[in-house]
Amino acid sequence: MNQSRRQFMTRVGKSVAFLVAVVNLPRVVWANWSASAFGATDLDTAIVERYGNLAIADSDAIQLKAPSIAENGAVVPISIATTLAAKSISVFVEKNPSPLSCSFNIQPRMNTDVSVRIRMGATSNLIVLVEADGKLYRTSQEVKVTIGGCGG
Amino acid sequence: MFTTRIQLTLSLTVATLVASACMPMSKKAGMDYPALVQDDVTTFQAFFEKRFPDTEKADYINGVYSIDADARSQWESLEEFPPYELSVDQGKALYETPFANGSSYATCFGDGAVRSQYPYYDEDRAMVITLELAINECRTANGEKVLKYKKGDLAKVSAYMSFVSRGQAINVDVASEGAYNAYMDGKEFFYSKRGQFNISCADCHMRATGFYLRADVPSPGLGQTSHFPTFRTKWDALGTLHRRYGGCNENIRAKAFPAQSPEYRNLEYFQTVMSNGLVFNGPGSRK
Amino acid sequence: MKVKASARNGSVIVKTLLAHPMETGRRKDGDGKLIPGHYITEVEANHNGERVFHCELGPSVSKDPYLAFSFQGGNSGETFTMSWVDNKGENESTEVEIR
Amino acid sequence: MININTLLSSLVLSLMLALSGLASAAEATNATQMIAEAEAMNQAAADVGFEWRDTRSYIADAVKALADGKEDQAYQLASEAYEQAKLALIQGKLMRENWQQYIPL
Repeated sequence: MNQSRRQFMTRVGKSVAFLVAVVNLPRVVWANWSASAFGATDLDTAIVERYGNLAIADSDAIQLKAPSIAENGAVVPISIATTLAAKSISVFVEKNPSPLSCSFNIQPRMNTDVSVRIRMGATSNLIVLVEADGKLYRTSQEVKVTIGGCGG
Repeated sequence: MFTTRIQLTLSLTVATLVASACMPMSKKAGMDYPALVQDDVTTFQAFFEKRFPDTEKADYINGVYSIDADARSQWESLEEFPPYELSVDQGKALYETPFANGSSYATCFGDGAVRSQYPYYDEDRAMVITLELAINECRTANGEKVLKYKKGDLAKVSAYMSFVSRGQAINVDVASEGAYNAYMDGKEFFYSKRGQFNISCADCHMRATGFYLRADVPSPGLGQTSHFPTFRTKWDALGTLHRRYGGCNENIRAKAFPAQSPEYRNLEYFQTVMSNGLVFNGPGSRK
Repeated sequence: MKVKASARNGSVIVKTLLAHPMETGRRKDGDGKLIPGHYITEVEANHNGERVFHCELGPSVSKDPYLAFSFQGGNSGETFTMSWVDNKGENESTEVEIR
Repeated sequence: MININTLLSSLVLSLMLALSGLASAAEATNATQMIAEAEAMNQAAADVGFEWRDTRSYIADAVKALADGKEDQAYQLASEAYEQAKLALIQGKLMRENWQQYIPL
């Protein structure tokens, strides 16, 4: 979790080597970040802030790949794929201080298959909501987070 | 709080006391050391073959990920952009930077792809030489200060050298009496229970490997030295094998030995011999 | 920013690691003072003037965020841009070649 | 409840102690002496390479408690350190002689 400013700048500097070019784009117009949803401190509020009161139904058309026991709660790799005509995909961690972790807004040419690494403060349910056809489809999985072990 | 009195008693059984009376003493002159050691290697590796019939022998270099699919998929995801990548680059820069006297690591190690030459038993000095020790000796021979053995620049240089040596075969010779004695010291260390928990290396990494020890699956003892230095998520940095040894010892509540102490060098020697036939694949990334 | 992009079966598969501290705003420094939150809020990719990826992140995404996704169209040798912006308005854009 | 294993184990322990020539329990009557005995015993354990992780900090805590005038606490902490060190020494001697018995092959 520790990363000094200097390290950070070194990384940024280094990453330049990986680029074809760093370009000066016209300032990207950013969509509105869902501040109230990310700021919510409980799951229900986070869902309502993000999606309003859309109906939620469990779905097996969402494939969530996540570890059953996280090697490290600071880096929990997850992958989500769905055959639903998704408009957006959101990841919630029930017991995190702010449950909404990230939200993918599916673009016309974007495939509904994404991976991300998230933080989990404690053993918790991981909930994925897929917004499609004006409804929410849900899948969830428990991920165990342990601390203080010998590390294998 | 004051309960240590009974903690040892479980394993100190009458049987061992009786058995101790009939222990043969080994180490006689004119012994076929390579054959003795090869027997040990065969038995050791067969133990893991039997425990994990589905694991390919060559895969043990991947540690616990060779036997734990859930952990493996997390690790593979991490290796998409390996966390040690930056350290290897920094190690390369350090490797190529000349010392004050104009020579450099390359003066000692050429292109650096020498991982498989270590550890070895130095007959003249009657001691095991590890890669990390050799790196510091290269420095002192060129008038540079020694580096700390557990992390930082030394680990980075070692990581770079391991990286350019990836795929080199592990094939440590134990050909002389001196080498065999060092090997036996390491072997004794590996199998001796120590610390307040009265646990040996073998207890976790042979007996308990593949099972959960609280929330962790201890890695198999086979292949453990192939992938160091290792970037541990827990450390958020690179660390050497001897740093890990120290951490293991503290976990069983034994006082750790210093990095590059004779105890840990001999342990590294023994463990690397046990992995003969595998390949070096450092640096690694682990939890 | 490190990006690997390869064209496969009509899609471009993208894996990216954004160097960023992702401070949660809940961590304390050595003196016990809260370190202010500092995290990426949005990431997007544009190909041929069209947005092909957009993601909103919160502070509970891991340090040095890793994202993998894919989009249709796009051929080997072409380029697209990856961009992120954080809660302090810092941002970075990169042109990436598809392999 | 005492089971047979525990009984046998304590028998072995006392036997080992007797054999090791360290049969005497600590004879310290005050904290200062107890600390000295703990230190000596811990050094003996360290000499065979089997010192435990926390023994030294118990001794350090005992020294501190004594300096703070907490004689009883100091004595207790030093006793704990002494017991740890004694077991560590037994462990070390036992392993030095019998480690081959513990190879799980």
